[in-house]
Amino acid sequence: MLKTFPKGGVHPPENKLSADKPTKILGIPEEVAIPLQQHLGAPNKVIVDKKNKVKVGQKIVEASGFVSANVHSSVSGTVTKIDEIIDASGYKKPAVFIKVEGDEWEESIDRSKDIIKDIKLSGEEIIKKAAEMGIVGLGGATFPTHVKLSVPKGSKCEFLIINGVECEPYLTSDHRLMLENADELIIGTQILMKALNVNKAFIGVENNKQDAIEHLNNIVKKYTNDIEIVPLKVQYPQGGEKQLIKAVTGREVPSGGLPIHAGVVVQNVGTTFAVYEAIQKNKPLIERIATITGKSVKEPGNYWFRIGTPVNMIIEAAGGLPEDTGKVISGGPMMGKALNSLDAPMTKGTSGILIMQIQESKRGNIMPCIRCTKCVNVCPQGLEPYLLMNIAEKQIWEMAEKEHNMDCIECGSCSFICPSDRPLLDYIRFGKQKVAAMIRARSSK
Amino acid sequence: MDNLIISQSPHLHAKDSVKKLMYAVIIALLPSLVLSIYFYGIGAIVVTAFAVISAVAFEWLIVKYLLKKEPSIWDGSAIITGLLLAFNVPSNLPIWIIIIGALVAIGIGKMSFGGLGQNPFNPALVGRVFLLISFPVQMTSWPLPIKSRLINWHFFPSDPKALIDGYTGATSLGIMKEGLKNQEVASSIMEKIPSHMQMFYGEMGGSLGEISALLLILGGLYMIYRKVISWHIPVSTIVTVLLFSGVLWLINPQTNADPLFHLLTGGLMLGAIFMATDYATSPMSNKGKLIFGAGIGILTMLIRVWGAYPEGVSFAILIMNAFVPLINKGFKPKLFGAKKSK
Amino acid sequence: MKSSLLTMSLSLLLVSGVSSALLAYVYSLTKDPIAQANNQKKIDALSQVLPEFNNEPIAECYKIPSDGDSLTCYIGKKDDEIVGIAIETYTNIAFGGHFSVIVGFKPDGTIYNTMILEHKETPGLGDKTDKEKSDWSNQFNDKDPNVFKLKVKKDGGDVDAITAATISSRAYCDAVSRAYNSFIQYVKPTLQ
Amino acid sequence: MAEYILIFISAVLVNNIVLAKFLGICPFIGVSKKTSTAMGMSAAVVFVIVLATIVTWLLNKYVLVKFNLIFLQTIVFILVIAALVQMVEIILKKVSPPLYQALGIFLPLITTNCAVLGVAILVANNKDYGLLEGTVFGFSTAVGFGLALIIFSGIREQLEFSDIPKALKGAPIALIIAGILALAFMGFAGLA
Amino acid sequence: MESKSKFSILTNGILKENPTFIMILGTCPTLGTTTSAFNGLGMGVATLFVLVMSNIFISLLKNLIPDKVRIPAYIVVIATFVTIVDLSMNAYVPALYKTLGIFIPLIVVNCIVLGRAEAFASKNSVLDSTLDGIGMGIGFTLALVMIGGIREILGSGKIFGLNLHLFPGDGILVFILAPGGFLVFGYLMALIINLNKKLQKS
Amino acid sequence: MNIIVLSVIVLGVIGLFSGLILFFIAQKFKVYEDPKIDEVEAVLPAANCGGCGYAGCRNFAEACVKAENLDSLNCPVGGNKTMQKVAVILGKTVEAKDPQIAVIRCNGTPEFRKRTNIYDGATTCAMESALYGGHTDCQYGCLGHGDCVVVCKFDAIEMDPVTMLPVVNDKCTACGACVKACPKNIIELRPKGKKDRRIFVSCVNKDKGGTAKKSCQVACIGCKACFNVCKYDAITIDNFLAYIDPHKCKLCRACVTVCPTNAIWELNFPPRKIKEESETNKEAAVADENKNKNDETLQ
Amino acid sequence: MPHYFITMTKQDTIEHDAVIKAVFDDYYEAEILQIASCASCQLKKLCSVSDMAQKTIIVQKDNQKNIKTGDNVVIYLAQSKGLKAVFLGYVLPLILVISSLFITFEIIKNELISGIISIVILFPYYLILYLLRNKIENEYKFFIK
Ligand SMILES: Cc1cc2nc3c(=O)[nH]c(=O)nc-3n(C[C@H](O)[C@H](O)[C@H](O)COP(=O)(O)O)c2cc1C
Ligand SMILES: Cc1cc2nc3c(=O)[nH]c(=O)nc-3n(C[C@H](O)[C@H](O)[C@H](O)COP(=O)(O)O)c2cc1C
Ligand SMILES: Cc1cc2nc3c(=O)[nH]c(=O)nc-3n(C[C@H](O)[C@H](O)[C@H](O)COP(=O)(O)O)c2cc1C
Ligand SMILES: Cc1cc2nc3c(=O)[nH]c(=O)nc-3n(C[C@H](O)[C@H](O)[C@H](O)CO)c2cc1C
Ligand code: SF4
Ligand code: SF4
Ligand code: SF4
Ligand code: SF4
Ligand code: FES
Repeated sequence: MLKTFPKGGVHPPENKLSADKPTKILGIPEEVAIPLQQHLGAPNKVIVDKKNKVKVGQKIVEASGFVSANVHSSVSGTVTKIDEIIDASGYKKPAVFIKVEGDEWEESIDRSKDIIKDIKLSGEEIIKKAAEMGIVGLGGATFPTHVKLSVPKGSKCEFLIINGVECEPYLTSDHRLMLENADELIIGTQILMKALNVNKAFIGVENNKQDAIEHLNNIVKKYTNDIEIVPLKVQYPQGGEKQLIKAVTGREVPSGGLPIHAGVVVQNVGTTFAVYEAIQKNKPLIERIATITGKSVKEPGNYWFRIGTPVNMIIEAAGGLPEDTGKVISGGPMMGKALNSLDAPMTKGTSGILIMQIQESKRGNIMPCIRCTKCVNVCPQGLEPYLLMNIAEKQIWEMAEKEHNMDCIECGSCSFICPSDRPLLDYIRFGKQKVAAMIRARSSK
Repeated sequence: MDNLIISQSPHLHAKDSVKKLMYAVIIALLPSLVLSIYFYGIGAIVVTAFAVISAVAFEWLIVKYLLKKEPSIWDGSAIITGLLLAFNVPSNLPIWIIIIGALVAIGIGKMSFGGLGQNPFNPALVGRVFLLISFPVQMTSWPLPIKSRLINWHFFPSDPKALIDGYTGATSLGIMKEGLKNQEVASSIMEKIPSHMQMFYGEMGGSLGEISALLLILGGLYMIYRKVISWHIPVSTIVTVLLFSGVLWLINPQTNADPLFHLLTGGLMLGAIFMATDYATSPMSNKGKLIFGAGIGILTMLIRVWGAYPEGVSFAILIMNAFVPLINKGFKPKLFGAKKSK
Repeated sequence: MKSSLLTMSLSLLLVSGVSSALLAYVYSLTKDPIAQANNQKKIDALSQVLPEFNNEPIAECYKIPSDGDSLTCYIGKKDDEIVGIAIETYTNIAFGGHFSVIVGFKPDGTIYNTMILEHKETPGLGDKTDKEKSDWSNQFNDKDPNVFKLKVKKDGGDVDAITAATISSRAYCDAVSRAYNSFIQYVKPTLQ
Repeated sequence: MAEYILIFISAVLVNNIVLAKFLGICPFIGVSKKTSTAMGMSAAVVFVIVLATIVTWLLNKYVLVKFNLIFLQTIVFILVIAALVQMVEIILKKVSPPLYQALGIFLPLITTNCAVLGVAILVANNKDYGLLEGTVFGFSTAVGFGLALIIFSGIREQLEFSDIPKALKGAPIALIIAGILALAFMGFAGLA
Repeated sequence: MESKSKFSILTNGILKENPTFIMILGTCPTLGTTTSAFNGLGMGVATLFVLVMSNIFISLLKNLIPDKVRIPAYIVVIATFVTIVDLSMNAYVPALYKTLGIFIPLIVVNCIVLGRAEAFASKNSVLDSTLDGIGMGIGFTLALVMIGGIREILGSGKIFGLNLHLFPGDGILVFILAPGGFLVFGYLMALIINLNKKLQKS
Repeated sequence: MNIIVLSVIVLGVIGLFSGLILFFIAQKFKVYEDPKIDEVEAVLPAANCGGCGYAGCRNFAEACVKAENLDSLNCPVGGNKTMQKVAVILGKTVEAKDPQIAVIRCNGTPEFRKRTNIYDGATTCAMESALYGGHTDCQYGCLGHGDCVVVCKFDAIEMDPVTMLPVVNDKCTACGACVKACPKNIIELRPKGKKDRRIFVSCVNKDKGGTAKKSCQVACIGCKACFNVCKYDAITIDNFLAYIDPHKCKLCRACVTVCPTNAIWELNFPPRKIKEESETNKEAAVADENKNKNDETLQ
Repeated sequence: MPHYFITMTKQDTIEHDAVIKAVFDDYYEAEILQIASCASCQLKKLCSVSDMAQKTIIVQKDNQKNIKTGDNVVIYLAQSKGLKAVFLGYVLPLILVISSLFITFEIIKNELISGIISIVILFPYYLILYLLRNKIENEYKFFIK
């Protein structure tokens, strides 16, 4: 029996169309728009001005607090303006616009392909450097990595889990990374272990990536015995960190708590790779892999792209926007955000661009809840989504809180499964916003 | 493509729909219907047809003219209600009674609460119990199963007695209850009623859809396979009845029917598999479902053994329906990461 | 009016005093009619189940034993000759548990008439045992329980049960035979 | 003992005060949608009904019947019950103000209409009931009331989220649910 | 309080503030005594009598009774009339008395009676109070007769004992049993509330 | 013993006893409820809408009775008339407040504000706005699902099926429910104005002029034309958005015509006379004239 | 702010709507609002014979909230406490009454006396409650939600 989490979950069709497409490098656009804020946390301040010249890797936006991350220029050229652009959030957000001129890198960055195995820095230095290099979680939430690595007093981290699950249908960027950069990944893991001061790490990989599991197993042997590759049952949302922790270690993150409360830190493989490059190669987080995929996409593939590249570009690289496009999604089909503008810049959090056909992307008519309990059964968090939606419709927020709506991880399993096509998660999110506001108001009183 | 579609995640959707689920239930019910036509003849067809047609028609009329909304009757739920109502009545029920039943089931049992999924009580059972109490004579004279007989069915029986003599008789449960009340010994009563095997495949008198445990179980397995229902409610109901009657039987096999008899007779299988599992009126968590099933089992046996009615499944389910909100409150699914109870 | 303890007590006393006096008065007015009304039903019943009589059976009633319990027995006389004996009997096996029946016997032991006094049977079903609802109970008339078996046909007797109300029918038979047993044992001998 | 169990089953399930006897319907319909409150109220009702039953039974037998004043039953009972309930309140308040406060939110006394007086009269006038049977009956009836109340509060809580037709919202749907519940409870017929 | 015409006082209770359907008072007798139109009528009239008499007397006594013992005094007055009804019905209409059973003494706690005493009779003239009592009583009676009538027709195919031969058998039994009472009352109430709303709008 | 005497004694004793208990308790527990509360409640509209800031009309009545003066209390539904009645009952004075009405500050009909994508989610404004800026390029504009319509207890807002914008009618009581409901903060309560006449900027777009104009042809682009033309300092411009202070505005209508995007609305004014002859030229002329005058006065 | 920052304090409570009647130095006095159907009833003040008392409740002061007289608030009590109150207030005395009735009747076989005893037994019960009042005092505190 493969390991998995105990309750709930769904199995949407995997459609990993680009799994066997080696990563390519996407060209550099003429102009990039680098949003000031590409992480979960406090807002940032810009440290460049209009008309300034910048190099690749130069810091252009500075973190304004601990839970915040630096942003570096991904191209070289001239800052044209600091203006608003619609990003994946669907709202206009401030961004630094840079006109590309050449490809001139900061000298400190080691651009060679050599693999550097020695970890020279101490744990604290690693964390500091990760912060400096603007590393944030690439698994989705873009939470500043240095914060996660700074284990708060009173808690102890016992395990590191590297999240190579990639349970989202369609997406393959983590898969390709594990195949193509396994060495760096293992070293990155060791770096993280050092930073966290743990001596056991797991790399969780879903069983549909047999090649990656084998490859990693082979590579890891060369380095250490402290890193274990854990094959996991194919079950969405295996990659959700609470589920992953439960599946790998059997521990449960307490309701309302953080992974660290279970003695675990989870990092995505992309993050781990970025940490490797930051620590060993001095390279800030300026590029990452994204999958461009979709049933009608001519050439699905995986591309390294520079942060700030407009979505249009990667679509062009894959053969252009198909005729029957209904939705363009940043991320996977289960958790990604539908884009309302193809000019939106791709950011640190963009793990893929999914182009869905019209008929695939239209939602069904909302029918009344028939109380079939399917949503209850698939909720990995043990919630009652039908009830949370009802409560949100009636706007009884106290009750929503009592029914633990804040525990929802927004995996979307419930909306996926509902035979009545109820927009459960839409309402639950709405409720979460309201309850969060309520709780905030309460605690600030 | 100028205008992108925007909506919140998830952007994928499972292929299930209410319609598909409902039609799966209908498919699961069909074998029993066929068998009942075989044993009860044209009456079974007529009663079923009228039940289904009038249930659907009433739903359409009520939605259109009373609630003034767009009717969406083809979700199939009204068809199930009609079918199950028909399954719960004798096959010789006069048309006008079955039409009243459908009106009550749909009008009172379902639409008064806002329609699909909102009703706290099982509509078909509301209709059935309403009829049972209103027309006890017609509702308790069951035709005997006669292989491939055809026309035995009266449109407007002027004299209800005509229904009883000759080709109608009491159900096995009725005979058993009557007999035990008259201090007869269970084993000797068993001789007057169909054998366990006959009961299992369905050659016995009773409501038109309840007779064949075999086909009902098959239907249930099909629904479990199609993930229409989960096993919890049927299994816990059946196991509870088995335990309850088993204990009684072990205490005194002379004054109590054997457990298998209780399983195979009456509407137990139909109720446990098709009616207790009705989504709208059963609990949401698996724990709750087990308790719900156990409650149905216990109440059924209480009524069968000590009550006035020979059969209690309908009542038991309706009563447990009333407890569902409380069960839902008391037995929630386990919250991920819930603190260990102190 | 201003409230003080005095006015309050006074007015309360006054109100209750007046009303109780009024009630007592009304009570004394209605006392007899009520008693009569309560008897009336029985008198009506007696005149139904007994041949014509001209005594006052209620005044002359007495108790006879029956299985550790007792039944009330009324003697109907016409010009001092016993024309019939009514026995108020009951059953506990009815659908609604208990009901009471009055059975009138001719001195020779044949049933003259029967009538249900009080019952809790289901309207439309068991209540057909009631004379007002159906003439089902007339089948007992002029039957001699010695030959006419007081059991429903299903149980091997001679009584036609009410459709789908065998329980009530059986209970009725039970009540009647209870009366008959006591009649044979305790009343009949005294008639000779 | 068996006798008391029968009374209990009969009063709770078979002849449920609300669903079969039609008493105490106002509070039943108007009751809170919160199950926890319904539970508290039920406890209050049980207590009040038992007290009232005992007191009125004693008064009835040792004053009213003794002095042949049955006709004062209604008036005496209502006054005594009202006073009694208030007395419990006031004693509680004096004895333990915080407890009194905590109970305050269960609004016990709103339920003292029909049900309490009805049970008192039923018990007092039932010739078969002694004090003990009467008390058990009162207790069981109140438990039946509580059961109905709690079931009902649950259903109403759930119905908050249903899309009840506008015309039926409020009291009408409550009555309809009560009707279906009564239908379901008819299944208990014959249990006791 | 605005002064109202005598006519409006009288008609107030019949629809606009119908005690049964609009104010939802006295539900127990409404359900318990309406197995037939005649029983409903009987109960209605009994209540009407108590209402009118207690309204008259309380209106008369309103200046005599100290405010603080008002409620107990009213109860005594009302209970007196209830007992009078009880006794007289027992004496003169014993059959009806038997079917109405416990609901006669329970008129005492019927909110309509005490409610009108407190809300209307204790503040208004004797004439107005009488009219109010009559109006409310008629409203209550009409409601009971309606419910009773419907239940009788549906339940036994009769109205006031007259067989209408609607059904091949006896009728839809449920309606003369407890569940039918709830159902008829529920649906009828919905109907009347809506009618009332429409009337008030127009 | 005579039954009458007996019953008088028994009932007298019991009646007195229980009556006194009841009295005693009534006295102990009696909460004094000012009868004025009832009176006040009677004159209130009984809408229980909460527009006054209290849970219901009765709570408001209680507050009125308790309050020392009525200045801070207002029932928007009943308006001055009702408050006057309340004041009379309570023997207090109340100052007349300007009656208010809700106005919709969005002008962007589909004709002027092109849809740029198709929203396929739960049809409430609150939820669409939680997802993204909106189905047009204007992030500020009305989403048109009518959250405001739903919350209005007075049927005072309807959704215009053509413009897809809500329209407020004169049933509006200024209860403010819609203001709270609108996630885009489009609705504002403004004084009703003399003869029901009002002038306001029907736009809340804070984008720069160009961006605003691109996303919606009738957006306020912050061009200051109105600011310049207003003689009464009623107009302020912040974040490229003009706002007309209703208390300073004298309803001269000067600004309306100068607005290049027609973002300023005038309601319930008689039609302009000049307009009938020829349109834009004259209007422009008038505007110019005004502008000139304004310049002069400024200098 | 993401929700991780928010500490959750959840507890099952019994809640009730109330209006603040008065504010004192260290507590409020709140009046319970009658349940919905009663609150809207015109006859609520006289509805049932005995139910005239409005309940006034002492609520713990919460200095962080700015609460004034006339505010509508939700007050709450921990559910376990509420059920305990029900137990002390109704269930325990009920058990006492019924058991003393049965026991005394078993012993003396006299309905009048055992009936009276069963009622009278409440007085010592309440006396005990009275003696324990300080213990009970601290448990039943209402808070503002
Ligand atoms: C439903 C759900 C599914 C997720 N799936 C994945 C996944 O497949 N792969 C992944 O790396 N992170 C996934 N995540 C994010 C992880 O929970 C977690 O945030 C991440 O692994 C932390 O690493 P990071 O900080 O390096 O991004 C998922 C999160 C949720 C809520
Ligand atoms: C205030 C705060 C503190 C956090 N502290 C830790 C931490 O100490 N250890 C940790 O592993 N993750 C920590 N996280 C990160 C989250 O648990 C989570 O990994 C991150 O938000 C990404 O989640 P996702 O990608 O699953 O959605 C913290 C997050 C926040 C908001
Ligand atoms: C609502 C209802 C009420 C019933 N009431 C009675 C009754 O009063 N008396 C009776 O004998 N049977 C009554 N029965 C019928 C019995 O349950 C049972 O069917 C019958 O006694 C035995 O059937 P049989 O007479 O056809 O042999 C009632 C049935 C129902 C459904
Ligand atoms: C598994 C299953 C069982 C059902 N059982 C019933 C039933 O017993 N009675 C009924 O009226 N409808 C039944 N339905 C149909 C439908 O759910 C029912 O009409 C709803 O109660 C209407 O809200 C069933 C549907 C499903 C999927
Ligand atoms: S409620 Fe939240 S956690 Fe549960 S299935 Fe739905 S989205 Fe996932
Ligand atoms: S899956 Fe959909 S229909 Fe089923 S219970 Fe959940 S919300 Fe209701
Ligand atoms: S339009 Fe707005 S302010 Fe006016 S009444 Fe409606 S909700 Fe209240
Ligand atoms: S005004 Fe606001 S609430 Fe009303 S429809 Fe527009 S966006 Fe929605
Ligand atoms: S009449 Fe209101 S409770 Fe009975």
